[in-house]
Amino acid sequence: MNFTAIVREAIDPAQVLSLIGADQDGATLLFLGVVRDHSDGRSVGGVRYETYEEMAAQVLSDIVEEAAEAADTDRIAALHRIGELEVGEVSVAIAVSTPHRAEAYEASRYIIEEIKKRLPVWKKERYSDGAEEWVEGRAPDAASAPQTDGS
Amino acid sequence: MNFTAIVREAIDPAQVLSLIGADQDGATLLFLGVVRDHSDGRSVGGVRYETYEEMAAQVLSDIVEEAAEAADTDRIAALHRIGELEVGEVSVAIAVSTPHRAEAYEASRYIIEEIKKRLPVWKKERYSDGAEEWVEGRAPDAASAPQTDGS
Amino acid sequence: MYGPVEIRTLFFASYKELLGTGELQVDLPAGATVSDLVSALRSRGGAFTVLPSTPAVAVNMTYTDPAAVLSDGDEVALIPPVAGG
Amino acid sequence: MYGPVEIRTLFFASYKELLGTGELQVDLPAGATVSDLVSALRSRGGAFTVLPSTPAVAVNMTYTDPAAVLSDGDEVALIPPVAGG
Repeated sequence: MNFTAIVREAIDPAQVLSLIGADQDGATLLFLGVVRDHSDGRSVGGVRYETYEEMAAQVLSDIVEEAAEAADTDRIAALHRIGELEVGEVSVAIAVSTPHRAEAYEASRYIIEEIKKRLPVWKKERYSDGAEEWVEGRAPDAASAPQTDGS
Repeated sequence: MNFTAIVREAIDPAQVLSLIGADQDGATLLFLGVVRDHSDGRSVGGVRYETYEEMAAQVLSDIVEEAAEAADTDRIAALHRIGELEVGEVSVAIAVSTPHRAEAYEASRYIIEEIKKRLPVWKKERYSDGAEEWVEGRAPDAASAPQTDGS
Repeated sequence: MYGPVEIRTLFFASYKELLGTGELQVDLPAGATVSDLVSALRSRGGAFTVLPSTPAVAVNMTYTDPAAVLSDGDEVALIPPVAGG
Repeated sequence: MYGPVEIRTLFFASYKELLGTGELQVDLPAGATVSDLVSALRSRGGAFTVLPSTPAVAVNMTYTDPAAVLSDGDEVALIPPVAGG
């Protein structure tokens, strides 16, 4: 069973790995997005992630289901943390296990790229000089998900 | 500092992750090769890995240094286990951290592909019916490493 | 014609900071589209004029085209460029 | 001409099982190549004839061309197709 969550607590990589894997799987891939100490040449002290939580939960689940179908696995876990994070803390974790490695790499990369395109999450960086700024992100495309006419 | 080892003990993913990572890194990728319960349609109970240990240590180090140079990181750890392994146990672990994710994916994939091509390690599968067989591998190419004329 | 539609409009991150609120109830005539909602917001003046004229929009948590017609009770979120991961 | 060269020859995995040994000391004339070593092994008959005529070979732990000339004291490993990972 795939697993997705928007979380406020610290993400434990070992626990994420425990959510996936099966006897038929020969490959496991864990991606961790980590808060780094610099951004566009500025020194970063920490970040704050905000989200549209109900939608983010749905979009993350959609992305994982798309990847799972393509990779023919139901052993994917994806978590995104929100709130205040320090440098070195994990903001996103994506664990995939598949019988063969190619599918694991493809699914993992697909999920992180789609998160960057579609997940309604915003990041405000806190710089060493005390300034804060919203990170310039990517405009999600209406075509990035099934369209509805709202009626 | 990169880290490589040929090991006989169980590989602990959390410990492998602890070998890498730095404040400038925004991406960490952990690949785990795991013994799976089937191979070419046969049910597998376990495997035994043999190696030419001194050479394997050297080749694994070479592969990691090549990937590290291409990804401009010195935060890579790669371990290959040898000996008797049960289904579900980790045979190889590759952890990479880099400032941006593209380099981590490229380095990780490079290392596992080169391991499959060049690392002097052999795998004997033990099937459920009691039979054992050496897995048909890939012939390493003399061109896969700097040539010497032996003189 | 049907009666007016009442839209729950949500703002996040930079939009929320800009407007000083995360949520507004907006009444629009029947048949109004996502574009019409954005125009109605921008016509309020002040900080609202700083909103982009074609922001990304999610209707009931699905990214939706500006031409989509809204229904009474829709939850419409104006989505600033995203920066997750 | 120089004297004969003494080669420490290593066998692994399926080759080791086939030959019943992991190591042989082989004496070859000066100027002998990797190919010559393999030929000398195969000419011993029995299980040795089952060795491939152009196996992958590492000389002093580096994959090496069959035409490479061997030196006294070289460690030469016949490398079956590898299956790590």
